[in-house]
Amino acid sequence: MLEVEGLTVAYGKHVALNDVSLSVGQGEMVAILGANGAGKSSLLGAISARVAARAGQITYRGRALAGVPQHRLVEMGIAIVPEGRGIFPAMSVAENLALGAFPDRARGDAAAQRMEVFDLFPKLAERRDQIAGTMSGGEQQMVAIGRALMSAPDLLLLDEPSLGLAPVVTQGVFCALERIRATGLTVLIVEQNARATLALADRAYLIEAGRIIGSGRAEELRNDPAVVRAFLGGASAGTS
Amino acid sequence: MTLLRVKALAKSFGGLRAVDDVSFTVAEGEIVGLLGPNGSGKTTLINLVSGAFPATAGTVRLGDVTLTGQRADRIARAGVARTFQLVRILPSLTLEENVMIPAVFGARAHWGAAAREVAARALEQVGLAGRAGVTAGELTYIDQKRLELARALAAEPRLLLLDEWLAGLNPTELAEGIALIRALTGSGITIVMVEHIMEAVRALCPRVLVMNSGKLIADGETGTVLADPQVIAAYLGEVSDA
Amino acid sequence: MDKFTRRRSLCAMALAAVALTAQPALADGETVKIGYAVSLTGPNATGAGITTIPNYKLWVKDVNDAGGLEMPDGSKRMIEVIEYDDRSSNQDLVRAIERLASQDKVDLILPPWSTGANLAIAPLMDRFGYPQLAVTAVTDKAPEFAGRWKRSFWMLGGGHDYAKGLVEVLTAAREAGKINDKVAVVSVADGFGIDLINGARPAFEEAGFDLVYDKSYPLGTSDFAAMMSEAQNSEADSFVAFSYPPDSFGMTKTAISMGYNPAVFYVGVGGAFPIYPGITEGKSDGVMSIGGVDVNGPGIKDYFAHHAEVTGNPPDSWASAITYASLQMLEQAVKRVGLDHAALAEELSTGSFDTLIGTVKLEDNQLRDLWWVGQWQDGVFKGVNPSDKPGASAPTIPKPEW
Amino acid sequence: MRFILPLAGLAALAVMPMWLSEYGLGLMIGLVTYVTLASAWALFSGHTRYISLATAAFYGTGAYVVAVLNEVLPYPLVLLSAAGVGLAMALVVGLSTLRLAGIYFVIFTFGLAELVRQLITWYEVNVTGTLGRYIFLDVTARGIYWQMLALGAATIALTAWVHRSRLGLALRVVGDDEVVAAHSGIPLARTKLVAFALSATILTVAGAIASPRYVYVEPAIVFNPTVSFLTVIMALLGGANRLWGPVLGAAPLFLVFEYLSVHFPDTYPIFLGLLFIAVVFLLPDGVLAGIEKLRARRREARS
Amino acid sequence: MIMTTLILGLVLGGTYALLALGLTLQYGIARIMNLAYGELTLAAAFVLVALFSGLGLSPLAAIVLIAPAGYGVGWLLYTVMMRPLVRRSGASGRLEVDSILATFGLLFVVQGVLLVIFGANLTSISYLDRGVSVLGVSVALNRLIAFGICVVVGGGLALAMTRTRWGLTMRAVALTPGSAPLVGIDVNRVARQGFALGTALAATGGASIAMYQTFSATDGVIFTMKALIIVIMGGVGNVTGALIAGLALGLVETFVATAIDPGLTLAATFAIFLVVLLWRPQGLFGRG
Repeated sequence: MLEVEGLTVAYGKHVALNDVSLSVGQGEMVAILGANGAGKSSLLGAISARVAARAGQITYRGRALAGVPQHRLVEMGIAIVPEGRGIFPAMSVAENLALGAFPDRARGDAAAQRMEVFDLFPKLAERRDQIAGTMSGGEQQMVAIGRALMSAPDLLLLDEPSLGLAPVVTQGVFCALERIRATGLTVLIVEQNARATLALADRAYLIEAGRIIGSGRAEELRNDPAVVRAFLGGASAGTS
Repeated sequence: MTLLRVKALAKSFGGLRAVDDVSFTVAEGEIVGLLGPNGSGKTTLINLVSGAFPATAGTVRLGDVTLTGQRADRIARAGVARTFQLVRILPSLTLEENVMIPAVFGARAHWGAAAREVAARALEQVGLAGRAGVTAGELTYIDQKRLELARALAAEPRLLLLDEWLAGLNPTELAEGIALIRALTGSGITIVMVEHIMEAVRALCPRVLVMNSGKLIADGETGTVLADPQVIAAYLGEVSDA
Repeated sequence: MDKFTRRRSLCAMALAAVALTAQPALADGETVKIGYAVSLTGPNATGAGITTIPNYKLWVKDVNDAGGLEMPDGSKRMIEVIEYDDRSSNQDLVRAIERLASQDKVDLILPPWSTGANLAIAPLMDRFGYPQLAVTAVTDKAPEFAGRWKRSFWMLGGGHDYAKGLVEVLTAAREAGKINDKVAVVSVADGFGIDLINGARPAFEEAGFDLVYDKSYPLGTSDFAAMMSEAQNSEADSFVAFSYPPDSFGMTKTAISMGYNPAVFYVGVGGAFPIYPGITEGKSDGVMSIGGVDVNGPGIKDYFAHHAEVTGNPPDSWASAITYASLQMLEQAVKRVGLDHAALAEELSTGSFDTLIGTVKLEDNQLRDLWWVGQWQDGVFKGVNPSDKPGASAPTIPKPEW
Repeated sequence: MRFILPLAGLAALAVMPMWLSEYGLGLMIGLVTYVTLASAWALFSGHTRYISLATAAFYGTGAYVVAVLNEVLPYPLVLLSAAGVGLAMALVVGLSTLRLAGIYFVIFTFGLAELVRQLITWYEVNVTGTLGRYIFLDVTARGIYWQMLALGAATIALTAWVHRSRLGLALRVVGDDEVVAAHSGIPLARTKLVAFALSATILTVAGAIASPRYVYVEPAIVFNPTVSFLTVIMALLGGANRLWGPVLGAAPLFLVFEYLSVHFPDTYPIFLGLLFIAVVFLLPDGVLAGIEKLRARRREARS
Repeated sequence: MIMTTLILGLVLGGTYALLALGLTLQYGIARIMNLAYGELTLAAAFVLVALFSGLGLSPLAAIVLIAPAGYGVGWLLYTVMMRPLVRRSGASGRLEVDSILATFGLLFVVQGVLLVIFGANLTSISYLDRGVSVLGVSVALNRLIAFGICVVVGGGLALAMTRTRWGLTMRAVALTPGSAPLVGIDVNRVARQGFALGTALAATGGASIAMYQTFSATDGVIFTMKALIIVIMGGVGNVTGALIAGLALGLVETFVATAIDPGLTLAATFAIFLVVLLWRPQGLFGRG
């Protein structure tokens, strides 16, 4: 469904991503794991047209994404939950969700979508009139994910959904992800919480210093010491 | 001799407790790593110590001086220098001017030749000697990082706060960066460094502090702390069996 | 429509002027260069555009049509005009005058519009030696200025004169039992309004009037509903506004729409403008204002017709005629003594001139024979005070309802 | 060498009235006035990038002080009083506004000029009962020119000194990044206040020196907002953060304005506006920066 | 007395509010600080007068023509002049200063064109210039109509902003432009719409002012200043805030004029404005 080939991203002379290739198949949940500053966010940024690629190609359903502005992606079925969530903090939960249904593709059955989101996050239904910015970090994350789902996406991009959340809250977010996963939606998730993510994903790529240093099926990586090393250091050699 | 004393420090943003009851001390000349997953409150802690914003509760003392409640420029003059997570150089100034600033406006208030000399020394320390007249906006990323460090050094600080100074460097640059910081440690300067690159932490810091969700969850010898299951869990997350 | 389409007709006239001046020099060859700097843009453009500029253009056209400005030796020289925009800024104005005097070396300089502008150039004109026929300058210090700058002439009186005239009119009406002794007065907060109100207050008091409402409002005020409604509630039979054109119009419209019908309705500058009846939808009769003309005077009728024909609009009934008259004085003085500035100034100061407003002779460099109060009567703005001035009409009090 | 050229230029300017016509002198007064205003404005706004539209407020206050005091005090004391009033006003304004950033500061300073004008009007009307005031001083156009030239030269000299001083360095840091400035030990509020006060005092004195040319002073006449706008655009055109930038912006622009208003009095505002827009689009950092960029490009092309 | 102040103040405030709506949209949604706003307002006023006196068109009918024309002009201005500035500034804070300076140039251009076409004279029309008694207070009919336009347009806009999907989109861009593309909103398109709509509102405001006020080509700055004050007080981009602030300003001015001194109305306006700026720069009704 999504193919990334030879992607290189650089800010000025600083190369954040170097020749990265990966793929996400229909219905798959794929994780990108790596420490901070490894280039995970740059990868997602390049896919979601927030940062410009210096080289390489990204194709979605066989169509090159180069030059497609960010707001068109949603219409094509790619929903993004960026790092920092990107919600509308000054608006209510209901308004955030309503905005999620902005794309034409979602307009038809926004009500049904909302039922589904409320089903997934009952808390949002309870708090639908609360101003999103006054909610806790975990709840805001739910708003962000819920809003992304409102656009009836084919592919969901999640950037560090556990960022800055207390462990208990993180657990809640992953519970929700598991249920989203069960609906058969294709998901590409970038995370530093390797264990929780690997418990959920089908496949994963390890990324360090802008390069893919390993990849494999999630259940294999779960017990791979290379993963621990990628986070806590010690060696930078990877498995493949 | 204890230099930095942080006591029951807390900071809330709205309902969010970014730093929650954190206490620790750092001895003179020590180099301490400050670890934790993204969003765990490390940068907020650095901001509180350097006076970027006021603390909600608790105190920070540098030697005999209470830093909490002071303006950032006062804290700087008291001997605290820092770098920023997203590198902040002064693009329209030359390297020499960039580096001169804390020397001029810091505790020592050098001026003229003396300030230039401090700047030159700091530039040399980070390997930017001979480029004093270049405008900072033209530098490469790694050189901007060096410049920022040079600027912090030119303050001749008692306490140096490095916020992910090594982030975003390629392996060769990383090795140089580590060597640079190691060279500093001999000079008696005290360093608290927020860092994600474990390789560097292991190489540089005998002692680390680990934060998670605003709380200090570990404080001790680096090897021990990094083997602590609680720390590993904080980094890798717990397996959710929901 | 009561828009005053000056600009278009001016453009046409400017073209005509260019065509004239572009003609090969006539028999006598040399032209007379006359320069002026007035506000073509900025806040003063409105006043200058109604009173000053059309008269300058009209006069130049009249003189040139007649073959040029006549010199003492009987020869005629065409007028060549140099016009600058002072952008309603006195600093730009001062520079423009310097340019006219030292760069363009014009033979004569015509004055700008407004009291402030005339004062700003007075020292310069004095130094360069040009006579300054300050028409559109109302100041109580005119005697002092005329003494300070010997070649300056002040032709529109002072605020006290107008205030006194108005009080005279009101006193007569009160004595005839037509109005009560209460007066509501508002004044614009600038030099002009202050001069008038400062003259009016003691005069009213002396005449036994009670100022039941007396407020000033800042320049640039556009909403008068609150003020007018206060005045309406004040039980005064007389409403007096020492105001500027946009305010005069705004107050009038507000009064009409509120149905405020005081026995005396007096507004300041603008009340005598030709567009005023249009502002009131033809209900201007009975409104009093500054100035006035002797509508039956021999020159005036022709002047009004001529002005309307050439510029496309009738002149205002206060300073327009005086502006044109001052130019006639200049014309006659040149004919008598030529272009020498000292001789010209002397002649203007001492000579007597035959103009459209009658024979004019200045007293201490000031024109004192003026209309202080006028009133719209049968669609014409007539002078009513001084009541003993030849041609004075009797005021209609109370004013008919809107 | 650094000083010889400017000093020679200053000397040449100082003896110029000997050969100038009255109009030429008037033109030079206007030119030097705007050079002074733009330089003084840039002293604060150039480096800190706080766009102030309060120039007219200070300039007008200077003229007003002269109008009020010219018959009471000897001339030098009048000028001194103007400086004092300007300084006091700058301190009050600075203390209350310098924490506003960006657009809010711009709008505040614009509102300030209006407020001062309205308050003076109200005071004069209701308390002193006279609105128009007269300035009858024995100052010739030459005198005004020399005074303004001296003030302009002093402003540029002061700017040059500030550029090399701690204050200048601090201002440049503030303009680049206030956070870094604070963390490097620069007291933000005091730095900005000192520069603002210096700049405002000069603006006020400039208004005082120029005032005899008004003769008649009224708030509506002296608080002319065009002065604020012209000053800003002149300084920005030349390059507000460089010593000679304001001069290079003010001198040609002033002459262009004069030319346009003399030759195209009717369409002058349109030309002016288009010029303004062109500057914003084509020379966003000023002429000097544009020239430098061009040079750099040529150098690159050569090497 | 109190009734008079109240009613006259509300009628005056209605004009102010209508005037400010367009500016708050332009600054809030398109992020363009439009200093030429008052000149655009004036241009519409002149067009109304020309239509009325030239073609005999009723002012109310003329407004129906002028508003869409204003939209078109705004659309064009944004595309030709503002968009390049927006693109150039990118994420840096330049746009504010650039837009101030560029629209300041535009101010002169529009004013110059108005001067050339219409001259520097005072202009006004007489339309429904009679008094109507409202709760015992006499108010000019044309002002009541202008107030009615404010209520209809302002109220309609406020409702549209809070109740419709379109309004939701507009508010989303105004409040958090960075997040808008995430839900598929084309920020550039919305910004252009906002700017164009703002110009349409400026035109509507100008046209309704022309129904009862005397004006000249140099009055634009006054309109801009008043609108700016209201926008800041109401909170940038906040339609409801602008409505309330506009009405409040009208009330304050009328109150000061009747109870204190007409000489202090403008000073009071500016003083309130400065106090709001210092005390709550985000506006009385702004969030955050």
